[in-house]
This record gives sequence, structure tokens and C-alpha cells, in this order.
Amino acid sequence: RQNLRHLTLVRMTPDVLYDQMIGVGAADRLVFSWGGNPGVGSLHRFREAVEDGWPHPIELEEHSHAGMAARYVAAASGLPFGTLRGYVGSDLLERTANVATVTCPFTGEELTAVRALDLDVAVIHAQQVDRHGNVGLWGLTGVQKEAVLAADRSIVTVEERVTAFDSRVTTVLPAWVLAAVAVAPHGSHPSYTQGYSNRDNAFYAAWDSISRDRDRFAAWMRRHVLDVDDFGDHLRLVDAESALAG
Amino acid sequence: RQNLRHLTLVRMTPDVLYDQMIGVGAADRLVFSWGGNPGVGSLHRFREAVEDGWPHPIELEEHSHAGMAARYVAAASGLPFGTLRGYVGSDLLERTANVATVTCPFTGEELTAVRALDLDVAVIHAQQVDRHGNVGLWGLTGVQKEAVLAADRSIVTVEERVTAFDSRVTTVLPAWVLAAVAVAPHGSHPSYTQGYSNRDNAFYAAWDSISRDRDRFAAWMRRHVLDVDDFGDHLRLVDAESALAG
Amino acid sequence: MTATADDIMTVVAARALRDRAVCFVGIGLPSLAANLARRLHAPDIVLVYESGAIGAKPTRPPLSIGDGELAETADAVVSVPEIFAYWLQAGRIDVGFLSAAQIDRYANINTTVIGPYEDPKVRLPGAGGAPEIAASSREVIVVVRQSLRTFVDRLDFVTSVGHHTGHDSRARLGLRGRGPSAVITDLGVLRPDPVSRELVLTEIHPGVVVDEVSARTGWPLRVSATLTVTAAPTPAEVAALRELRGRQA
Amino acid sequence: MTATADDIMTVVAARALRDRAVCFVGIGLPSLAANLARRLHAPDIVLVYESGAIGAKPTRPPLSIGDGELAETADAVVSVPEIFAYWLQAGRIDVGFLSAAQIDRYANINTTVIGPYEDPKVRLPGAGGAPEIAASSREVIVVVRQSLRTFVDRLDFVTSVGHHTGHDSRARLGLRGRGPSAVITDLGVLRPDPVSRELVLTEIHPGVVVDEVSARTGWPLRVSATLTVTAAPTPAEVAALRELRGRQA
Repeated sequence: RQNLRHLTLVRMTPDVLYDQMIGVGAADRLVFSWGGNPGVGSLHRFREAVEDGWPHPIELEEHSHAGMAARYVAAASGLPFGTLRGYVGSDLLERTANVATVTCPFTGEELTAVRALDLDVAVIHAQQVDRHGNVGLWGLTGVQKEAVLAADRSIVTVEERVTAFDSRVTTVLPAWVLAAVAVAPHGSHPSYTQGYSNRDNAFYAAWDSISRDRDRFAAWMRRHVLDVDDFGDHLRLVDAESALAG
Repeated sequence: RQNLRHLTLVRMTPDVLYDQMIGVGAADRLVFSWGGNPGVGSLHRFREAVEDGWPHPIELEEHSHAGMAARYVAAASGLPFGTLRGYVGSDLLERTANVATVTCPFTGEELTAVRALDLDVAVIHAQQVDRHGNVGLWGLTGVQKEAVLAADRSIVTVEERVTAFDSRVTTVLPAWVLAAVAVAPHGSHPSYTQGYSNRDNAFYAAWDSISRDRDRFAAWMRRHVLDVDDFGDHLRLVDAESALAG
Repeated sequence: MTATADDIMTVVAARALRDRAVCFVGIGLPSLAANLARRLHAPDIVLVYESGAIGAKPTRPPLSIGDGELAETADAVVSVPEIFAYWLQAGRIDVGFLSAAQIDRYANINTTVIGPYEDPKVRLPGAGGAPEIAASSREVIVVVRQSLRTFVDRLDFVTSVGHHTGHDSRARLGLRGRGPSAVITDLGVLRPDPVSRELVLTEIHPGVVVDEVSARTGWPLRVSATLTVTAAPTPAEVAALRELRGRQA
Repeated sequence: MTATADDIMTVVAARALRDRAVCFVGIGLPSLAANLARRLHAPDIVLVYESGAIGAKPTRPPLSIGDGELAETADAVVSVPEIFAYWLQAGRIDVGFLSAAQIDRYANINTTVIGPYEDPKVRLPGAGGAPEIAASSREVIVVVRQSLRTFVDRLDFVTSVGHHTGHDSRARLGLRGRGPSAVITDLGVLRPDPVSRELVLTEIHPGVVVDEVSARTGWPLRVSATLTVTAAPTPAEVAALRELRGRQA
């Protein structure tokens, strides 16, 4: 909506939101390890950008999950590279300059090195912010902590503001490593937030047909993203349509 | 008590138990990063072994905490080495063959490599075991998970057996990575167990004088370790003496 | 209840998992088969999902590796970097369970592109966890529907290594796991030849003829001299599978 | 309440910590000073302990970095590998707070042995977290009692690097933090010369004379032309310190 262009988007598992950003032509480059619509199939905007260069070609840098994870960890640790047993024998090796080999100085064994994934900005969604501005997460936290710590600035949306964290919180990001925290209930939609909302499986399925056609996608983006006031309105609109469809 | 000899003992912060093992001559080698009596001062058995070779000389391999942590992580990860920014300019570098340099294949930067710390056996104390044999910990878990995963076999003592874990549990070690779990209440004595027991600060202070003298140490070990039936008896004896002293 | 070809494939995949095995499972067919095994002969199978759930016991097959129920029912929940480093890479996984868009005679797998990489006919989702699952699991089982589109003479892209170019070439790459031990399809089961590591049809599902399997294989298919016929799914197996599918959200 | 030399040292160390600073603190003098700062002018100081407690707010000075109260009062509790990699090494620590058994004119530190390494007179506990705290914190503050035993011409062992051999030698080693900015003792405060990085006495505590400081320094001590006298601890500072010491378990 801010008409940002020429972005490099990074995520292990880019899904609907990334498909939207690619579809509107905001991204020049995608760094990822799995780009699909989980449980449904393809991301059609992503595919059309790659297969037909529409709305413009997109440069891909692809990795394995293990490689991406090691890249986030290296960046969060202030190291220029991470080491793993990975990529060996895969054609992925020929498609990126950010994977190389490193030799163990003790055993002489050759291992795979991946370049640290230093980010300008990380955006994650979490469960709670406490009165000191610390953010609390639980459930499958993925690489969210590492993404936050790999970025120059991190923005977190949360389900709610609380006086003290729920006892289920297992991971805390201190306020002083975050640039901004905003309360945005259901901010993970169409994904879920453990303890707050369920995955909107119907939306993922619906996205398959919405995104399959350029015009339908454009109309949907106009109505649901560009012409709404805020994310709350967006959610209300999606909800209302889902009720009609259901 | 099993009269084990020629052990290589490994811990970032060897304290009273390690002082005892060294004092009875069970250890040929100690791999560590900080060997003191926290809040009190020296470990006298450790010092006498190093300074005077009594009861026999002990070989030291010492590191920084960061280096030891990276060594545990490498071993837990199935890698032959770990990478860190560390040791540079320190004389520690001259005293071990298990620290070397590695060059980043992307930036050319030189970093420090440490050899993976593969262990035969790890022993830790935790809070709970559930009915499936999984072990649950909370609080400052340190490098305990990494130690367990760095070892061929791991033995865990726990405070209690529970039907389902306390909600405070943050770290779980699945039953299938553990060789044995035993219930041993206050098994961390003289240290504490978060949620179960407090640190026995008086014992740490008392250890200073017990361990200062060879004969007093030997008598204490006989009475409190060799001549008791089990760890429960040991604790009851220590408690009774503490009550007398207090 | 008649078992469909897909049912048989899933049941046979489930049967391949022994109880207490530690299985790294992807979403889709592998997850369905692993959860079926858990309901049948392997109640104590340990399901590990790349999203960080260890020992997950979902009541319905998850649509996404990030499904919340995985965390709720897991013995342990860890970060994604940890699942790959401490659990998969360290060699703690008995069976890696994969699917494929293309597979070749050495059970190498493509999940990246159909057609040339720079100008693909079909852009697939990509590698995900597969390259390291294929490399580091003690053993790999592939579950994939058999057709000339999937069983190809030559992969358009090698995403994950099976037995590489055959013989000991996989071991020479330094991969620590033993590689694919079985490729389970809707027609039968293929296993690597002990020496050449080329896939050989060793088991055929009831009602399927060898010619049909060959016709759906993009290379001259080798057939075992001791080819056996898969035991038909029992009513209990089919019922459990249907029940599980019915729960899919 | 008269302030002892130790009191002044601790109060001056506490004053050196600005509010909201992120401090990596060792047990003992550094922890006492940091907790004093938190009770005085720096209520929002972030105390990080190497045992994994971030933002700890202990009610009594911990005797051990493993003290349970650190976890109970912390904003976040992480593993020891994480505290060193994600927090210290990544450059998130403003101030590293260290003590020393020996210190030299470039604020290099020994906490390993007194005497030769192979045949030590006194075997000290060793490095602990100090080498990387000294290397990676944006700034280092050393708190140490001053004597000829501690302020030595030549360290018996370099455990942790301060300003190395002076001038830009520290930066040339590739260490990312700026190194020691102050050495706070029971007699005064020494700061590195902006060019040579040799420690210079810049501040002297009330009632202490320069000759006494020189006499307790194992090298020819440089004294600043603009030497100032430390503001005496206020009654509030001394009271807070005594109260804190009284809580020590």
C-alpha cells in the first residue's frame, strides 16, 4: 500500500502475503526455501512472475530450510557465515553464490558454509506485549527470534497488550531489540496465532482461485488491500465474504 | 565410589563435585572454562592438584565460556567444529590444540574455530520426568541440553516423577535421547533446583575449610561419600551437621 | 470399502514405519502415512516436523507444517534452527519421509522446477527441508504417485540426493544417511539394488500388472526376480485411513 | 555512615552505568555495582548474566551466576550458547563489567594463573566469560582493588585483552568492542590515553593522594593534568549500598 518497490523479500516459507507483494510488482528479488500454498498447491502470482515474468521478472535466490536457518543464526550471532552439512550433490549449489565450502581445521573434513542473512527489516507477528514493551511468544516460533536478531530494525505485531505475560510464553524478545510493536489482533491472518486464532484454511483454498487470474487478483487487491482503511477493515471484509461463501 | 580412575572431566564451571573427584584422584584431565567455588573463592583440591600435583598431576584444557558453549553446540549439531569471535589476543590460544582459525569463504574474514566437544557420557540434574520418560527443565538451563545431545549416553537425575509436566517447563528432553533417568530429590545439592530447592550457600562456604586440608578432605569423603548407603543418606548427614553447626 | 490405489500406497507407507522409529515427516502424503502408522501398529512412533515439533501426535493430518496442533501435542517444541542442527543433522532421525515431483532411477528427487531452471515450464515450491532430510536421515522412504511425469529418465533439477549416480557415489559425496530404502507408489514398491543402487520393482500392489508399472516409468524398469504382491490393505487399515482423511480440516 | 574505600569504588562503578544501558555483569564486584546503579539512577538498566538471564532484577546480589533469582526476575531466559552468540558476540551489549586478578597498563587482564602457567604459584579459576566480554562489549569497565599484586608491569598470563600493546593494536586484532573505557579502583579511576591507550589516573577518591596510587601501581603511573577528585558518595548512595550488601545471602 505504501507503493514500495524493488524490495528483496526474504522468508523460508513465503506464502499468501508474499504472493500478493510479488503480484503487485513490489519485489525484485526473493530469497526463500519453499514457496507454495501449504495444503493447497501453488502460489500463482509467484509462479507467473517466475514462469512468465509478470508483472516483471523476479530474481530468485533459493536455499534449503536448513541452509536458510543457518543463515539466520549466523546473522543473529554476528558471524559472517554459518556451517552445516547440506546442499551436497544438489543443483541448488549452482544457483547461488551464498553457499560455499569450508574445511574443518581439526579433522580436514569439508563442510558447507552459507553466508549470514543480514536483514534491513524483520516483521513478525507474536502473541503478547507486556507493559515494558517486551514481546512474548509461544508455540512453533520457527526462526522468528533469529529473524528479529538478524535485522537492523524489527517490527512486531501482537495479538494483545498484557500486564504480565501468560505462563505459556516460552520466548521473550526484550523491548530494547525491537524498533516498534503494534497491537494487531489476528495479524497473522490467514495463518493462525497459537492461543488466539485458527488457521483460515478456507482462505488458503480461496486464494488459489483468486490468485490464478491476473485481473481477479488485481480486483481483489484493490478491494481488500488498497481500498480499505486498515487491517481491521481488511479482516472484516474477508470475514463477511467468507460468511457469504460458506 | 565406583573407584573410577583416569577420567576426563568436562564442565564449563566445575565446582564442589569436581573438586571431590579431583581430590580423590579420579581425574587425569579437566576440560573447563571457570574452576572456582562461586561466591567463596578457590577449589582447593583442584588448586592442589594443579599447583602441587597432589594426589597426582592433572592435565588441564581450558577455554572461555563462549568457546566451551560453541564446542557443545558443534557436538550437539553433529559438526566437527564451531565458529566464534573469541580467544583473539588471549594466551589461552597457546595452551590448547582445540582452538584454531577458519576463514570466511564469503568475506575473507578470519574467525576462531573450536573443536566439537563430543562426550562419552553426560550427567545432568533436572526437575521432572513424565510418564513417558521425557525430562522437563526450566530456569537457567545453561548448556545442559547441548551436553546431553553431545554425549553418546546421557543420564539424568530429576526431582520428581509427574503424570504431566508443570506448566513452567520450558525445555524438554525426549525419552529416546536419554540412556537413564533416576529420581533423586535434591540431586543438585549443594546447588539449587529451580522450583524445588535453594542453593546451600553455607555448604559452599563450609567446603572452603573442608577442602583446604588433605586429611580433613579425606575424612570428609570417607564419612560422607564412601561410608553412606546412598545419596539420600549423604544429604541427611550433611543436613544434620549443618543443623548442629547452625 | 474397497481400497483405492492411493489408499494402498498410504497403507504400505504406514506399514514401512516400525514402532518407536523417529520419523522426520513432510506435509501431505508422508504426514498422512506416518499418522496412519501411529494409529495402527506404531503407537509410539516419534513424529518430527521441520517446524520444530518433536513427538507430535496430531488428531487430524496437518495441512501445514506450522499447524498449531503439532505444538500442542508435541513432547518438545524447539526452534527451526535447532530442529535442523541438533536433531536432523546430528543423525537422530531414523526415517526421513519425502515426496517428489520428479524422481529418477537412483531415487534422486526434484521439487524445484519442471523445465529449464532459468525458463521453467512449471515453477515448483522448491527444496524446503528435503535436501538435508535426504542427506542426514538414517534411511529415507519416498512416497509418490507413479507416472511418466514423475518417474523420469533425467531430472530437470536435482533438489535432493538419493543414490546419486549409483553404486557408492552417494557415500563418496560424504552424505551420512544410507539414502532411500524404498519408493512406495500407487502401483508398487521399488527398492535400490544392493550393489548398483538402481531402483528395482520388488513389490506390486494387488491387481496391478508389471507392464503397467513399466509403462509408467520413464526408464527401462528393472523387476525383481522375487517380486511379491503387496498384502491387500485390511479393513482395519482402510477404515483408519478413511477416518483420518475425514478429519482433515 | 563513613564510606570505606570499597564503598567508594562500588559507588563510582555504579555511577559509570547510564540508565537503560545493557550491561553484561560478572558475579562479585561488577554485579554489586550494577545492582546498586539499578537502585539509584538507573532503574531501567538491563543486566545480562552469562548464565542466560537477560534483564535480571535480583533483590539481593547473587552469589553465583546460576542463582535462581536471576531467572525468576529476568525479562528473558535463554541458553548459555545463545547468550554468548546472539547477545554478546552479536554486539548487543553496551557495557561489559569485569574484575581482574592482575591488570597491566593497557588494561589487559589475567584471571588464570599467578606464576608460570605450567607451574603456577596460584591457580586462579580461569577465563569464564571474560575474554569475549572484553572483546565484544561496546565498552568495558573494570572494577578492581588496586595493589602491587594486581597492578603489574607484566601479566603472568593474558586471559582477556584490553588495549593489547596500546595504540591501535586492539583494533588491529579485529576485536569489535572499543575495549576498557575505565578502570575503577578503591583509590581512583584510570582511563586510557586517547592515543597510546595507556591507563592514566584521571580521578582520585577523596582523601587519597597520588603518591599512594603510584605506590600501588606496578609501573610508572601516568597522572592526568586535569586530575579530578571523585565526588564523595552521598548518604543515599552509601545507604543503598549497605542495604544491598546486607541482603547478600
